Order: sequence, then structure tokens, then C-alpha cells
Amino acid sequence: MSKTISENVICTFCASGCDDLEITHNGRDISSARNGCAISVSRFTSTKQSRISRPLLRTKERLRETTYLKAIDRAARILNNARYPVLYGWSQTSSEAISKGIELAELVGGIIDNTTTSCHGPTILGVQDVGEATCTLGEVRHSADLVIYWGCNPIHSHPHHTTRFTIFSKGRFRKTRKDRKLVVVDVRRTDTAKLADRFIQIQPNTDYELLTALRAALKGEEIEQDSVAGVPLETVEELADMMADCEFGALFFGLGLTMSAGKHRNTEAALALVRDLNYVTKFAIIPMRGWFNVRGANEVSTWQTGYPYAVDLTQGYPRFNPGDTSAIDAFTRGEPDAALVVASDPVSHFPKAAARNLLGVPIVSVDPKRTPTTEASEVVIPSAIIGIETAGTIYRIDGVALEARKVIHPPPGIRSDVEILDAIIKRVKALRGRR
Amino acid sequence: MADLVLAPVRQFKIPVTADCISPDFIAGKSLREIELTEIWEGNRRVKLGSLFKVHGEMGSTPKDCLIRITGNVSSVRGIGYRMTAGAIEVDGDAGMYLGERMRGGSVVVTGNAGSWLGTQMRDGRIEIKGNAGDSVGGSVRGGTKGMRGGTITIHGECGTEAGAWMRNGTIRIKGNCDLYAGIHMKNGTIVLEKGSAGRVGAHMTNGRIIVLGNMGGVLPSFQFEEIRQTAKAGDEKIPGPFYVFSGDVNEEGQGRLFARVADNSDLKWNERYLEK
Amino acid sequence: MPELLIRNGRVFDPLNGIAGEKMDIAVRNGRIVEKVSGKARSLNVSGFTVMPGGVDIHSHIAGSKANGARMMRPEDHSKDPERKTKYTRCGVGHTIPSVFTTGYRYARMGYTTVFEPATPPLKTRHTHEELNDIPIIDKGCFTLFGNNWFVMEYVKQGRIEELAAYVAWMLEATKGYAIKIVNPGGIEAWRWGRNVRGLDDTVPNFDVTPRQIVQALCQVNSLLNLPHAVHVHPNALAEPGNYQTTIDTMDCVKHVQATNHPTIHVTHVQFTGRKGWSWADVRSGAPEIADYVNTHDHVSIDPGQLIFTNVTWMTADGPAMFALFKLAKTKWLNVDVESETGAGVVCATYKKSNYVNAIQWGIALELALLVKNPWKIFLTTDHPNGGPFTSYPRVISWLVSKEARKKLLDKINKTARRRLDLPGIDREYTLNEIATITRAATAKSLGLESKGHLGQGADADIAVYNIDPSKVDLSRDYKSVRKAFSRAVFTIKGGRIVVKNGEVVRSVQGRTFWTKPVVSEGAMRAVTSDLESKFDDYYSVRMANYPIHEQYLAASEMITTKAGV
Amino acid sequence: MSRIEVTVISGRSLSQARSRELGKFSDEYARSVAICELDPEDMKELDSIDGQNVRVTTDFGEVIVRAVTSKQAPHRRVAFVPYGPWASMLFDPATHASGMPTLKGVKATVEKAADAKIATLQEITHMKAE
Repeated sequence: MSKTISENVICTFCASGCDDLEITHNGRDISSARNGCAISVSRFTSTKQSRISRPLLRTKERLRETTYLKAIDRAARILNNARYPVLYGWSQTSSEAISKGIELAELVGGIIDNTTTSCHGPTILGVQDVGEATCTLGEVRHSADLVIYWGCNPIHSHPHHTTRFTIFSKGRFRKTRKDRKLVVVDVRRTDTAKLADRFIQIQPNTDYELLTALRAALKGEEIEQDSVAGVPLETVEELADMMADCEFGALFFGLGLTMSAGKHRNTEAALALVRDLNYVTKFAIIPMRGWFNVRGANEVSTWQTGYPYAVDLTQGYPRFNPGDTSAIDAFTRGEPDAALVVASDPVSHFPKAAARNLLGVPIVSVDPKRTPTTEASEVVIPSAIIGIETAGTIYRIDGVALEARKVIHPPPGIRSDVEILDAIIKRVKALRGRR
Repeated sequence: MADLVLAPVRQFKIPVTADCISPDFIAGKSLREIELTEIWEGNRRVKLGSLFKVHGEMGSTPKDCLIRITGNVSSVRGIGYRMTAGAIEVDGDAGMYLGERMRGGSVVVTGNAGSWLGTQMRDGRIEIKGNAGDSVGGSVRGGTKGMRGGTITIHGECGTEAGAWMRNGTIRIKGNCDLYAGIHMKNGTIVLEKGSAGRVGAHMTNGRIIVLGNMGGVLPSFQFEEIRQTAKAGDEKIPGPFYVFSGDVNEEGQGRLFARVADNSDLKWNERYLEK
Repeated sequence: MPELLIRNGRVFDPLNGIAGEKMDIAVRNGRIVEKVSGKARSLNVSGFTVMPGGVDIHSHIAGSKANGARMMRPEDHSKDPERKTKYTRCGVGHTIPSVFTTGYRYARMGYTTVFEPATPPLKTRHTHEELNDIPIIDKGCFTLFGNNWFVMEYVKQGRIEELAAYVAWMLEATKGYAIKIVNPGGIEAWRWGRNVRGLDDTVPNFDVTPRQIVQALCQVNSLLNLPHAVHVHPNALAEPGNYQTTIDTMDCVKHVQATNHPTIHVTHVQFTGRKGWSWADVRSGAPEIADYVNTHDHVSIDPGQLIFTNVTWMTADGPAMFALFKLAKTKWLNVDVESETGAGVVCATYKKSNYVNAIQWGIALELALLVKNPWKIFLTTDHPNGGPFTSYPRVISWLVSKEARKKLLDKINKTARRRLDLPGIDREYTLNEIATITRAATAKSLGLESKGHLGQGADADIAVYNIDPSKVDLSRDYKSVRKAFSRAVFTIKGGRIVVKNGEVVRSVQGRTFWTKPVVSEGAMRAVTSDLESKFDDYYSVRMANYPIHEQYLAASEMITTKAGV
Repeated sequence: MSRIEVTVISGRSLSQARSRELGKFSDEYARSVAICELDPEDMKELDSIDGQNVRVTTDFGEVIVRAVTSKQAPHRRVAFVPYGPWASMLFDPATHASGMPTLKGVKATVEKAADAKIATLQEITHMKAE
């Protein structure tokens, strides 16, 4: 087959939404990927690695190959019989598939939770208390003369972030590195910190204290402690002044805030700090969302149910209360009796106590590739890779929706998440005697 | 007072939502009616009688009703929802949302209680002999209305955010308390008899928090005021002396933290601000 | 699709001059026809009022800021859950309902077409995702242009024809329906935490004025023959004394050559119709504005009626929202969208006892009652800014009944009551006028030829209300009027019965209307090459990934116009 | 010293993300994820060398991983274990009513365990199931 180059391809790894990739392929295989970061290249050139080629069903303790029809039937029966099923994952699939997932959750009466729950869920809880002053990434590129990375390491997690949107990008009002200051706050001197004009190293679990002190300093309140979070008071005040004196500031933060002591209160403090800064200058805050459509999972879930994640539909209407209706809490307490996992690997990533209870229930997994979760499943349904083998809508970090496209064909016979979920929905309806 | 006894027929694994377990709902009903009341077990509607053995009798008004639950109901949510009078006793552990929006009467649990105990409570009394979860006396997600009155006493340990968005009433915790007691507190009193993991009173605008153990440090948004010999909690005068802080200055708050001097040597540095 | 015959109703069809006559309406294949066969299903609606399905011209129901507000306000949802039924999906109310609930609640009120009035172009794919998911109703969205870099640069250079071609390109790229302007130039100033002060303040870095932006886009509207007027939210929103800016904004385009419809629609005037110098002496500017509207044919307005309740403010007007946040001190969401626009969301509660709130409530009602011609003013609450759209029946009761107004007037802030003209206004709307401001006039203003009337060929979107005009005294029985408009006896959408006795009995997929102005190939080529040269500099998205394909719309309804460029 | 007290954090790394695309069961994945990055000074104190196995223990579990001298130092007394099956053995499932377990900032000890074997993914799953 002849070689084709697809241009302006949208990367489906992290949520930066790089949309300038050039992919060389023959319709079946990708031979090279240009313009992307190292992770992106790895993603596009490794589509055939570790693939699941056929649906699998567990019989006599072993996963054996089966047909889509039988796998979907078994999946539908497991979910239909469950009294407290959890439908989890959703950050590495399309918005169209997420929409089907919510329909299925409503139909079977389950909890639908996405991986936000263990990434920026606390950020959303913070927003629910104070709001959020934010902007799209292009605004930062055009306007920001102060960029802060706090508890995140984009050189590793979002490798093109600095070149496309912040210090190394070219905007309308800020042209070069010299036009911008970079401050990094972290517990390690990360590779991002090495680029900083100012690196502020703090002790683990003290982000909250530092954020609180910055808010107080900004208000001109006297801080009575000599140091906060291991940072001398002069430095705290200097940083507060730097933030207040910039023309347009942008604070990017990562899981350093959401996963350490304080969680949603850390993010609340950061959101409140940036809100307060807008009384004296212009400032925006943007969480560094991870997976390419984790934001989409929040958006779809919110417009359909009112709530961004951890939505309990067991009683026929949406309820939301992370800690109660969130997947990890439910599994830690041992409540669910079945799980559907779409494009995620909770067996690997859940803390041990939650993973143990997950392993105790029948799991239906939908994934292109083998993972510890697919290995532990009752039913495994292989799927096409979004943005490479099938198209779909995805949401960037800043909520800009993009239409990720199909570049090559999926392996023979492999179906998309949308098709698979739709088939499960139809089968559940049939089992319930409804059209 | 008439006793109604509910005995769980087994250990529930799947969450049960039974906000009908309250004196207001059962008052004047027959045992049969109670047994036939539908509640949620996971995604199924089931009869209360299929999960609980029901016996005893009902009073004709809520205030004449005592509900005794014998056994572990840690998976049962919403017990005592909106109750206005009467009493509930749980001999065992109780689940989440116990006493949510409670307006009167009393709830006593001999074991532990789950999170969101006494959410948006307005009046009445809750006593937990064991430990309690997170967000005791708090608000619903995104809301700003916590507990508005009544008293909650926890004999054991307590999770994070006790008294979040609290507007009035009293919370007393006898065991250790996790982070953020009294966060966003607007008024009322919290007494931590043992100690706290810290960040007490974050975002508070008013009210008082009295800590008899170690407070876990003080946030930079609080200012040291003075040393006081006693702290008032309602009618009670608690002997100190106490370091007194005011804040949260980030919220232009007028709240007060009382940290007992004897247990907070890590706050001794504040004494340098005392006028000689 | 079965044929339908809706028999013996009292029909209000202002576009066809029918005001309460007893007649039958025949429906075949989703359209209204002269007659149907004997096999048609017959609905006897004797003693009921029949109107075309409601058409809402301005309601924030979809897109990134509505969803941002939903995400921020779980406390708003948890008090108003909607259970799933045999026919409907579950969801939540209240001020910003989830999408399924939005469609159902509109349909239950007899509304069948709703326009989302402000979509940031870069985020419009999101808007369409939500519009696709809103069941039953037809819809569309207005694309924001008032702070767009390309627009401001073309205006500065005086290149009106290129600007027209650019607007045509953008409407097609975003599948938008009309030109929307929000605080022209002010949102660009908000980039630096500032705002523009009025029509003649210069936009930082762009050297153009709001006046020039409004005038140019109105000229473009005319050049492109767009179906709707330019839909404008003026500068100085919510500021005391802003009524003059509103009148100046209308007046600055009176000489723009009109097409067959008004040049400019000024929206939610309650927020921009304020006299006075400070919050303490805010007065109603409604009489002056109504006077202007009454004497000029190039304008139409909608009041954005305030309801005393908990609301969510949302607008593209970032600086105005921040100013209001500083007063409300609740939660504040701000989202600036690169090179284009912004958005702000704040939660608030309107109180009867609050002087300013009471004045706002009065301004909106005064406007509705003082503008004489019902074809120039449309019913809105600027959902959810003035109140949720589910309050329309209540607003209708105020319009048809002086008694209903008086009852509430007695409860509002006394100073406000004294300072309003409202107590002295006796006008009461007729049912025909209500039909005008809720469907006929809005459909006409939008240029939707198949909507807002019951003539042959119209879409069979029909609402039947439990009001017998021959028996009911609207003024006295305003409570039953309110109840009737809350729960339609029947709502028929595209020839199918979707609501029966106020409950949804069927869900259908509504269409999305958008406009494609056909400009000359040369003009399009020129603007495309201009865009190509600047796109990567202005956006963080490639030009190739920017346009929304027609297949993206679940049910696309393209309106083409013949442009003069 | 053969053991040190640290605060352990998990997080993303470039090689973790790249190798994930090759497959969770690939050697590359295990090589880049079953590690613990330590500050050079802490390495010295622990008397460990690059590539030697260590045992990381918290209140919630323990795991054997390969010690690696951090290139993103200094971070005294902070140990970094990339997200993944091995890291997840160490963290607190309590979410404090947030839905989010504590995946950063947990007290731990790191001790030399040169002869201990790094568990395979299958073994990790088995350990979790117990």
C-alpha cells in the first residue's frame, strides 16, 4: 500500500491537544510521527503493541477467545443483574462514548465515575466552593508575563506545554522567553524547575500553608510566622509582590495540590488566591489535566447529569457526593457488585484496599490493549484507539473541544467504544424486555 | 415513649438508603405499614421488612417514638433524615448522612458513624460513642449552609472538616480530629478536647474553636491576640490558659481560635508578640 | 408519521391575523396543511387555546459557560432532581438544568424552538454537542463577534467587505445563526483587567471604538442579508446610568441600510436600562428606552425579566461579571477565550426587599408595558440571568394582569415602588399579544419562516393550553393563566405529540438552525488567505481543526442567504 | 544506614508515559515504573547504589522497587515513585470525603533490599487480591 501523510492530526495522549502532528502511514500501519513530543511519537508508532485481538470471556478461570456477540451478551447480563455496578474510566475515550456510558449507567442503575476522581476531582470540588478565574491556553500565550507551575512537571507530563503555550511560545503581546518570568513551586527540583527564573522548594504537604500565606501577603496582612512551608517569609512576600505586579499572570497547577494533604482545600486555596489577584491585576488559573479527554468526561457528564464525575444513578436520578458516590470510596468500602471499566486500568492504579474489592467483583473491560485490569476481567472487549483508529470529540485542558480523527484502520474486526457500548445498551434493553 | 425495634436481618454489603427511619415517618403507622415501606438497596426497591425484623410499637406523634436499631447498619444511609422529635438509638455502627437536616429530638450511636453526620442540622442532639467520619455538621456540596443549631458530640475520633460552613450550634469532639475543623465556619462553637491534625478554622468568618490538645499549628492567616485564662463554650467556662488567635484574615474573619497553652508548646513563639 | 387534526381550539396565530377564532389545524408529515384524510388522528381541544410552538430568542441553555456554571453549582441541582421515566432521561433543574431536562421543561411549557444567544467561536463545538443532546426543541446559537481580533482589525482598516466575508466564513465554521455582540471592545480590555467606558472609548491595542465595531457589524449584517438583526448586549452592563449608552448604541446604527427586518436587537435591557448615578439612586430608564423604541423601526428589544429567586448570572461580558461578583461575593467563574471573547458566571439571589433588585424587576415590566408594538419586544428572562426560563408563565401572568403585578408591587422595596412608573401603568396584554411576544414576533425577528405561525407549510409545532378565551378573565384569573402556560395540554413538535397534560410522552431529536451566507468566490478566497496567514499567530488551534463540519450537527438545518459581497 | 525515613510521592514521568504505550506488560514499562527516585544524598545515606533494589514501606503496604539516583534533585527525604501498579501498593485509600486517595505525601521508610525480587505485574495483582 502506498504511503500517505496525514497533517494536522490531533494527539490523543495528554490533554494539551497538540493538533499539528504529521503522521506517515499506509492506512494500516504508522511508520512515523512528526511534530509530537516523545510520548506522542511512542503512542502513534506503538499502536500494534500489546493489542487484544479478540473479545475474551473467562471460563474455568481462564480468558478464552470469543465473539463480540457473546462477549456483549455476557457484559449486558453482568451489568443488568448487578445491584450496585460502577462504570469507571472514560478519560481515554471520546465524548460520544462517554455519552453512551452515561446512558448505560442510567439504564442499569449504576455509579458512573471517571478518572477525574483520582486526578483533578479535588480541583472541581474547589471550584464548587470558590469558582475559577481561567482562560484558554492561547490567552496565556498572547498575554502572560508571569507563568507559575505549581506542583506539576510539564516537561514530563505535558512536554509541549512550555513551547506551545507558555515561556517558549510566541504570542501577540509576549514574543520571547525574555518577555516572561517563570516561577516553579515544587517539592523536587524538577526538570521544569530547572527552567525557572525562580524556583521555590517547599516541604511536602505544605502547599496549603504557602497558598494561605500568599493570600494574606497579597491583602497586606502581617504574617507572624518567620517561615511558611519551609520558605522564608521574605520570599513569600516577594512572590506575592511578583504576582500582584505582573500584567497578566497564569498559574498552572498539578496533582501536587490535589493528591497531597488537603486535596480539594489546596485547590480551593489556589483558586481563591487567583481570584483575589484579579482585584489588583489580571490572573488566570489552569489545572494541568492529564488524559486527553478527562475534561471531556467532566463536560459530558455535567451537561447530561448536572455533575462532572462520581455520579450515582442507582436511584433513577443523579446524585453527586465524592467520598460517597466516588469509585475508589465505594470500592474501598466493598459496596459494588460489578464493574465496567472503559479505557482505564484501576487494578493497577487504585490503592490496594480499593483494588482488592474491585478484584472481588466481575469486571467487564473495554480497552485496546492488555492491562492488569483486562487480565483480571470476566469479559474483555477490545476496542479501537481514539484519535488514531476511530474519530471522536475530545476536550483540551482548557475546555476547547477538538474532533480527533481517524488516521488508520483499526485491526481487522475491532470495533469502536461507541459501537461496543451501544451494543451493550441494546442488549440490556432486550434483556429487560424493552425495545 | 413507645419503642420500635429494627433488627437488620444480615450484614448489608450494598448501600441501603432508608431516610424513612425517623420518628416523623413512623409515628402513627402500623408495623405492617413500616414493613411494607419501600427503601433502596443499591438500585432496587425493597421492602423495609425484607431487610429488618420489625417489632415493638409506634407512638402516635414523633415525640413519642423511640426507634432502636440493634445491629450494624453502617451501610444504611439517611437514618433520622429531617426528624423533628423523638429518639433514635443505634446499637452498633451507623451509615452516612445520619441525622441530615435534623430539626429536633435525639440520635445516639454506640458504635461509629459515617461521614456527613448531621449535615445541615438545625436543632436536636446527636451523640456518637465511637468515631465519626468526615464533614460532621457540614453542608451539601457547593452549598454554604452548614449546621445551624443543636449539638453533636463525638466521643471517639473525627474525620476532616468537622463543622464545615457551620452557622450555629455546638460540636464537641473528645478524640483526635483530622484536618480543617471549622473550615468556612460562620458561627457557633467547636470544642476539640484532644487535638487536631491542623489547619483549624481555615476560611472561618466567625465563631469559636477551642482546642484542649495540640492544635497542629496555626495557619498564617490567623493573628495572635492574647493569652486568656478561660474560654467560654456556651454556658461552660473551660479553664486554660489559652493562646487566642483571630481570623481568618483572608476572609476578613472575626473568628477566634483558643489553643490551650499547655498542649501547644509549638505555638510558644507567639508569646514574643505579647506586650510586656 | 400519522396525520393529525386538532379540532375546535381557539387559535391565536398573530402572523396570519388569527386572534382566538375557533378553527381546526391539520397536520401531515410534520407540517401544517390545508386538510388531512379521514384517517387522521383527531384531537378535540374544544375550550382550549391553540398557539404555534413557543420560540425563545435568548436563553443560555448550552455551551461552555452554561456547563461551567453547572459544574460550579451542585447545590443548585441537588434541590431539583428529575427522575427518569418511561419516556425521559433523568437529570437536574434548577437555574441551569442539565440538557435533557432543559428540552423537556421547554416542551412542557409549549416551547419548541430556543436560541442560545452567545457562543464563543473557539468553543462552539462544545455548544453544538450540547445542542445536539437537548431533546425535542429546535435550536441554534449566535456567534460572538464583538471582541474578535480579525473583526477589530478589519474595522480599523475600514475593510467592510472583507469583514463581511470573514463573518460569513465564521458563521459557516461555527454553524452559527446570527451575529452576537457583547460589550464591544470591553472584553478585549478585560484581558488587562480593564473595561471600556462607553461607545467612544478606544479598545486597548486595537485603536477602534465600540461604536465602530457595532456600526461595522450592522453593515455586515445587511450586506450578508442575515435572517436576524445584530443581537447586541451593549457596553456598561449593570452600571447605574447605562440607559444612555443603550440608547446611543441603538441610535448609532439608525442609518445603516436595513434589510427587511430591524438592524439591531438589544437584549436583556433590564440590565442596561438604568438611570441614576450610583447604586443608591438607580432609577428606571425604561420610559426613555421605550420612547426610543416606539419611535424607531430599526430596533427591537427584549427585557430579560427579573424574578425574585436564586439565579445564576452568565454572560460573555467578563468585566461586568467581575464587577457584579465584587458586590455578590459568591462564586465567580471567568473564562477568557483567546482572540475572541470571554465569559463570566456568578451565583446570586434577587430579593424583593433589595432596592436595586426591585428597580430591575420594575424596569423589565415597564419596558414590556411601555413599548406599544408587541412585534418589537419579546418575552425573555435572559435565562438564567433574570430568572430561569421556567418562570415565563409567571411573567405572562404579570403582563396580562395588573392585579398580579400589584400583588407583588405591594411586597417589594418601598423606595423602589415609589420611584417606579409601574404602579401607574394600566396596560394588560391580550392573549394575542402574548402569542406575539412569545412566538410570532420572535420567529419573525429570527427570520424563521416556518416557525411562529400555523399557516400552511409551517412546521407543525403547536402548543395547546388550558385556557378558554371565551370564558376566562385573564386579569382576574391570572393564576390559572400561569398554571396553563406552565403545563401545556398538548405540545406537538414536528407533527408528533411530545407532551400531554404537562408531561413528556415522547422524545424526538430537534434540528439545529445555522446560516450560510453565500459570498462571492473571490471574496471568500481573499479572506481565507488572510486567515491562513494569521491563524497560527492568533490561535492555539490549527485552522484545519477549527471549523465544525455539518455532519457534527445531529440534525442540521442550513439557511442560506445571498450576500452582497 | 540501611534504612531512611522519607515522604513518598507518586507522579508522572516521561519514560513512564512512553513505555506505557508499548504496553503495561512490556519490560520497558516495569523498568521505568518499578523504581524509586531518591536524592543523591539520601542514596549515600542509605548506602545504596543506582539500580539496587529497595523496599518501600508505608502504613498501607510495601513494595520492592529499584532505587534510582534522582536527576530532579535536590529533594532530601522525598522519594518519588512513578504512578503505576507498584506505587499504588503504598498509598492511603482514605479520600477524606473528596473521592481522591492520598497518592502524594505519605510517610514511608526505604530500606536496602538488594536481594529481594521486584514483583511482576501478575504478582502485584495477586498481592492486591489478598
